[in-house]
Amino acid sequence: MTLMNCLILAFLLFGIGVWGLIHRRHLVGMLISMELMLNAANINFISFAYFTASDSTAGALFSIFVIAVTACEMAIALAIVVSMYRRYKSLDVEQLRDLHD
Amino acid sequence: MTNEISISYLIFLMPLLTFVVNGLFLGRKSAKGAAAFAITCNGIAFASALYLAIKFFTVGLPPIVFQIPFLKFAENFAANIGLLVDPLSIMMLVVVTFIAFMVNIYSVGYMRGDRAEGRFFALLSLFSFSMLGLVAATNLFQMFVFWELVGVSSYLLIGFWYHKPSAVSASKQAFILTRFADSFFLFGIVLVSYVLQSFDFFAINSITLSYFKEHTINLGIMTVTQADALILGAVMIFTGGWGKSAMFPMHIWLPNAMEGPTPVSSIIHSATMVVAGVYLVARLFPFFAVCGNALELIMWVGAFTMVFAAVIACTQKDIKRILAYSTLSQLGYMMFALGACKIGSAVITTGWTASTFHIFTHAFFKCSLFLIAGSLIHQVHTNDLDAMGGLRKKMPVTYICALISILAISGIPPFSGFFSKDEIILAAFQGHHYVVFGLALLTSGLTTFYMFRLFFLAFHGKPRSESVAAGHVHEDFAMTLPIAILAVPALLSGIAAKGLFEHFFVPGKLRVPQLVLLPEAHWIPFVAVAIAVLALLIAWVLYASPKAKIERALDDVNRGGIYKTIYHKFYFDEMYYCVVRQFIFNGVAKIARNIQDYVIEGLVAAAVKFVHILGSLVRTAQSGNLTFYLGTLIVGIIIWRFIGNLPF
Amino acid sequence: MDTLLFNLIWLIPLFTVLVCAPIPGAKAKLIKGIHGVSATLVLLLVAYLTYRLYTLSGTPANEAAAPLLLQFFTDIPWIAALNAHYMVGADGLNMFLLLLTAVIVWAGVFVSWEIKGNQKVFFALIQMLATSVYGVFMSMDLVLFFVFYEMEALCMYLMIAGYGSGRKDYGGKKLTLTLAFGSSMILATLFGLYFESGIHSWSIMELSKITIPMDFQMWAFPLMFMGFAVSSSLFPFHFWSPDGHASAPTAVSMLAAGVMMKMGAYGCLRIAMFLMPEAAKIWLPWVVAFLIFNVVLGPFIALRHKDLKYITAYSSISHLGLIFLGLAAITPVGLRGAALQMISHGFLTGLFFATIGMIYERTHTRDITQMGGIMRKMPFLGVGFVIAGFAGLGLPGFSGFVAESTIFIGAFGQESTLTRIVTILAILSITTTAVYILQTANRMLHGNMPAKYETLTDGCFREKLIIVVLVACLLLIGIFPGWISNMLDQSIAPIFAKISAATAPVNGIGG
Amino acid sequence: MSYIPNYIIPDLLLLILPFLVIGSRLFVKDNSKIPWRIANIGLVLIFALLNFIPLAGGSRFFINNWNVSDFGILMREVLVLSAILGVWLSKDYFNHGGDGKPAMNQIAEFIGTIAFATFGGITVISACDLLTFFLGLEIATIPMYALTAWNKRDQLGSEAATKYILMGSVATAFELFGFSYLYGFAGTIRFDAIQTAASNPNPLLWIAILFLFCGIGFKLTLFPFYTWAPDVYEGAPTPVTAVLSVTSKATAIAFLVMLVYGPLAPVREQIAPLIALLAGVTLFVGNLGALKQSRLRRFMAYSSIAQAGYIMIALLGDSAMAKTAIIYYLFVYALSNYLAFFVFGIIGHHREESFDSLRGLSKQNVSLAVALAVAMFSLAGIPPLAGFFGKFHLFFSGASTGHYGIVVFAVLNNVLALYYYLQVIKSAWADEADEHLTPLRMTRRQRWVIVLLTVAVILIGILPFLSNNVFAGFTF
Repeated sequence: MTLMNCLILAFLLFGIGVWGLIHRRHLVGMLISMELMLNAANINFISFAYFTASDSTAGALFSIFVIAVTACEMAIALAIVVSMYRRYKSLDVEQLRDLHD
Repeated sequence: MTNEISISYLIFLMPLLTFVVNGLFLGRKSAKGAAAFAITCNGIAFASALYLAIKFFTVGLPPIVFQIPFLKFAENFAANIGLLVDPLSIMMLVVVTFIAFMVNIYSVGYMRGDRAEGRFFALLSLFSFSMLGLVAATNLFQMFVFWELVGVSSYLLIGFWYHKPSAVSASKQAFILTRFADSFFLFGIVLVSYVLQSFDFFAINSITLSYFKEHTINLGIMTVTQADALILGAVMIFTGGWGKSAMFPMHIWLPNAMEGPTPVSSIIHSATMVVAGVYLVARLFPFFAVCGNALELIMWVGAFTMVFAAVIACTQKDIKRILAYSTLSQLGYMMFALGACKIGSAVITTGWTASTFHIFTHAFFKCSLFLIAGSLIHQVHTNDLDAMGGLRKKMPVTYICALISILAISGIPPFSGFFSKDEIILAAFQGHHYVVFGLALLTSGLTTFYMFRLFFLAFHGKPRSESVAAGHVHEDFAMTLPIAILAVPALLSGIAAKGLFEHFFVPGKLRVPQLVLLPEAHWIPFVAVAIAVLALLIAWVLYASPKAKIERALDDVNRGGIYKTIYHKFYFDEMYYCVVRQFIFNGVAKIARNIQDYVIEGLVAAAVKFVHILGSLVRTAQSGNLTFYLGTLIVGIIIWRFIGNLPF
Repeated sequence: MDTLLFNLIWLIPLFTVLVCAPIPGAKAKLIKGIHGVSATLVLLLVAYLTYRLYTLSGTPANEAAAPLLLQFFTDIPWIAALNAHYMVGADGLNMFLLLLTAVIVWAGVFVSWEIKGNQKVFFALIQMLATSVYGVFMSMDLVLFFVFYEMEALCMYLMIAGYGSGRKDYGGKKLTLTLAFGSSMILATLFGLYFESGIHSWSIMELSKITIPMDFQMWAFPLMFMGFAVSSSLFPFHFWSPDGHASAPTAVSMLAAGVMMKMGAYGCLRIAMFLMPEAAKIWLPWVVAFLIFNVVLGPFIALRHKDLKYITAYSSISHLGLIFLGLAAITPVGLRGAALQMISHGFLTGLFFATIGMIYERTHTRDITQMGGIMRKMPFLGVGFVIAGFAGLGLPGFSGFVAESTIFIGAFGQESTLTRIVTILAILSITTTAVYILQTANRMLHGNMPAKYETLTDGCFREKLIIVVLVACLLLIGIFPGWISNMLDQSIAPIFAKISAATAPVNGIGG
Repeated sequence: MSYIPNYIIPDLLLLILPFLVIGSRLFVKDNSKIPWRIANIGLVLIFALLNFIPLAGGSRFFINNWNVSDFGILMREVLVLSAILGVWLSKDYFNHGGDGKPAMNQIAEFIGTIAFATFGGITVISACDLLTFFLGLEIATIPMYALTAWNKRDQLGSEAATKYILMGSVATAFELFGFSYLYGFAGTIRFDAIQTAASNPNPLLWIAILFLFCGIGFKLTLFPFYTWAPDVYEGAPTPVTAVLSVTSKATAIAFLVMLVYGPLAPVREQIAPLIALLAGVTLFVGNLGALKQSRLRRFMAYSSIAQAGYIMIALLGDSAMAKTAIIYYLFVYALSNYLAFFVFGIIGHHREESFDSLRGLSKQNVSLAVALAVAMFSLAGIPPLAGFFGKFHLFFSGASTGHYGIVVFAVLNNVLALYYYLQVIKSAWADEADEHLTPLRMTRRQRWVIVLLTVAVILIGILPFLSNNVFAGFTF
């Protein structure tokens, strides 16, 4: 397995995330696909760190931090989603149409 | 010499002073005071003009008495205000100041009790001031300056009774028509001064055309030699005079100007306004003489107007209109006399002298005629011959003076008109312009006819209005005095001044190129007088003889078509109205307005609309749909990848 | 000393605003008094400085001011980051424009004495407008110039929107946005001037010493010239002015038409033509084509209008066309004519709008078909209007004639075919001007008067004073044009010298 | 690590301030003013301290990972200023809600969160490697999500928050992706190392740049990543909108500046077209969107989008000029924007936040109308107000490298901008008042703040001290 494979994998993961994001209408589903995208980035870091990078610790470190940060972000996101649910009694993004021109 | 200078200043300052003082202060306070002030000032002006004239004809004066710089365009290309003296201008100065003096006196009676008597005197003085400035002009620019002032003061005076719509429209017409001519005048000035790099009369009068043959000048539509440009300039300048002296077809404003107070008409017709055109041509005579066939044009314009006006005058019933058309025809005389001075390339001087001489004599008798008409109107309260008749008994002095002036205008010796008119006809003959010569003779007959028609219908016969019959009519001293005074020059100025003119108004004295002189033709006067007498008899038979049918003569309803056409002045007013209304106002102006309102504003509106459409496009994208928003993120990456022209 | 006073010209109005700021709006009398005093003060100040300038004619204050023979020259570093300086100075050209402004502002303050609405704010805005205009004419540094130049948009809109009449928002927006459009074009080219010139200076004098690269000039000059032309309502950018004037209060119309529209022409002369002469020589012969509309069709449009302010607006458009005719014929006489016309038209249009405003206050209509014969009721205002009209149609004795004849003679000196045609047309169209002016005067002042106007009163002393002063200015220039045109000559000479020295490349487009 | 250098003190203070504020809640009872006072004192103190740090030029490192450069210091001042104003603005929303929304509570936490966001911005500025950079950005962003949803009883608020956080995290993902490629390209996360590596670029770098720009484009509301802004600005509580439009924009632009003049400096010439394009399109679209708005905060959203476009232009110039321009502009922008928001806040407390609520303002409350006019004209960039000079600096910087095309375009767009700002002024000045609008009342604090900001906006432009100080920082 080469760097290229990993990058392609990451890219595919990213693409899947994007696809899910567009395609899903359920908020939690969208959050999950967003996670996919973030982790694609992580894979990039790791693989660069493993194969090429002169300063390989940085990559690994970076990915760890990313995981942490993403966790907080998800926490907030879920909180908001919950409050959403309280208002709309559903998690369908199609309902988010009150704010528009 | 300083003495003369200060005196000559007086001539101009006095009327100006009157204008300022009366216009600003005295006018509203007391009409009497204004009148008195105006008369004194004009009297002083006349006196000093006379003094200057005597000085000039006895000891002589420098060509330019004084000159004040006005506007400098470049080194040795400046416009000055000054006083140019030669016989011509001196003669005009005297005439103008004298007439102004008379008219001012007359106005005391005529305007008595008018709302704005003070304003009237102020404007009258402004009028004479502008004319004096025009006469004294040393260069084209100064002439144009005062030319315009004459125009505006005539506008103010003709529209003096501004609550009378007819007066207002008449004044407007007068101003705009002359202004129209002036625009060409201005163009002529710009063109000529551009070629010659000077406004100065001496420079302009002493050019030789051949010198300008080689250089060319771009007139936009075509490129011509400077010589041709000068000829064009000459014609343009003449156009200014054309309009000012109300030559056909720009004549219509003059009869309509009758709406103004009669003193105004008299001063316009005799001295101040209409002769300006003739004066312009006379002043630039050598220039016109060298400029190709400019003189031909002038001659024909003059000749045609002469006949045209005379014919119309024969049918009118408004006495002021009759006089107006007579003025037109007399101006025609002067014009064509100036124009007739050319035989091939040579130039004769007779016509020039004659024309100036006629300006001189005409001023007196025409002024007095108008004043007479004025006092008639003042007594009878109408301009219409229908309501007159039998005034001989009531107004004896006026009657005599009228007779004198009418004889003068008809060219019966020894009255003043005879000499000048005779000279003019002679000029036409000497210039080998036999057609014009014939027309001139004919017109002199017509003149006699319509003047005596007026005379008989007004003074002889039985009274045709009860006010006259009832005998409310009397003579007003203030009005009769100037009439009486004016009768004297009307009678004598011919004999008196003939010598003067023949001695001084000759090339040597005028700084104009030497002109050829031709022998007199001694039989002409007799012919002219014969025709005049004949016309007089016809008039007598028709209007004054015991078996004349007055009401038939005054009837204008059941007449032949030709008579009607003439009576309605060949429907020229209507034509003008049609042109202005339909072509200018509803044509060009409307198109311009539409271009503005629809094309320009339309484009602006379209631009705004376009932006708004784009705006609403952006806003429709803001649908609130989260999926769409997320889509934009992805799309964003892709488009920036491709149009962000990153090098990969 | 004089230099200090010169700087006070634009500081006094600003200071006045600050003084009046804490005073409660209820004390309108006091506030108006202060503003009146300050306006008069500035007027006197400018008059004095004009006299001073006349006495020390033509000798530059120091070598920095030499290229334009400036007096009262001040140069202080201002914004280091932009390398902008506070640089002001006076020569004949801008001194007379300052005088004009001072007179018009003075008249404007007194004309709007009885204005409806919050007077405190209104007078403050007038003073700020005055500040901006003074600044434009004084400043010799491009940044400073532009700051003042665009400042007026702010005041204009607020005044029109807050105190105007009729479609005030529409008129105000149209005016403000169009002017902003123009000034944005100018701003864009200013940056170019700064960086392309290679000397990194905003000073007009510094920039005038070097030749701007030709390829830059070729696109920058038209942009800048048009930018300025917008505010002088050169076709096709004139559309803002009729609506703007119509909806503006009297004082604003006076300032806009009398002074603001001159700022554009001034900029064209002082900046566009002076700094980019090569391109000017190439482009200006083509600019003339637009003038056919301004000069020839403008009067005709005025002929078709019934609203006094529209008529006056179109007459302004045609008169400003003449200014550009003078500029576009790149001859010393033409340029001087243009300058003269700027000043003369300022006074006469000020008089026009002042009388119109006063009449409107009484009749409550500007439609001339509704009026008639009111000369009988208000002779003084009527005479004022007629005088303005005569000055407008170029009657000798008033400033208009001097300016126009100078422009005609100057423009005829330009050889190019297009200019010749337009000049001839312009000369011939003095008739049209006469037609619409007389028609307006007759319809409004003469003839029969409707009964409802029986109660009208003539101008009060304040109004009479304004009219008298403006007429006096018109007459002064009209009768003694010699001294003013000499002073203008001195200040135009260097500009023309620079332009005539410029040699346009033969391959460029040109007429 | 024996001593603490003084230039780090403000940062430390700012770091502990939120804990102080929130902690104080434990000892005082509800609706007491203490936390708010503490926050004020703290922030003002920090602002004052920042002004004492001399702009020596160059940058100072703290445990060689915390870079306090001149740009950093000035940027800190901007952020703290914005925080102060935001805190002042938010005070009223805890007494009674605006725009028909219920009042908010837990002011202490609210302020604390704002302070956190500010600290995030500071982290971004002081970063010297990608990791700190990323963390800073996240610290700056995540509190914003929370703030947007602060008003739990407001449906629109939570909708806005949802949209914001979903799109925000996607943008974060992009950014992270970009970072990862950048790391892959340079093999290190240190800026200086990346900079040296960037002098011989390869596709990896370009992809990284693309992703980075798109990620930050979201926060900076560049086209087409701006779509969240109008909705979020409208849904969020007014003070949050204000903070969003200033703090998070400032953070984002600081991020870009760090990037463009730091690691990517060698390839600045190549990415200039991209920047110009982004700027042009963004400001055009922002202006177009604002044209026909009727709700004030939505309108402000579009206007801030356009402003972002204008700011981008400065990035075309070289370092000193661009930094001067951006810092100066951010100051001006913060002041004008907050002035506008204060006015809108006062309106919104008594009326619905729409253009119609402004009708006849000049008749009822002149000072407010003047303040509004000043704010709008300043945002529109009309001299002599500060906004003009800000824009002037931006264009100056853009033109200095000969990008006249974009400058001309931007300048012409100013006319468009002026149009819609005039719409606001029109409804305040030209429209007649309709009587059934509830009258306006101002607390003394509000009046003082408005007067202060108005004067500042008028003077900062004309008096050169600010721009000169800023400029001094970059010309050594």
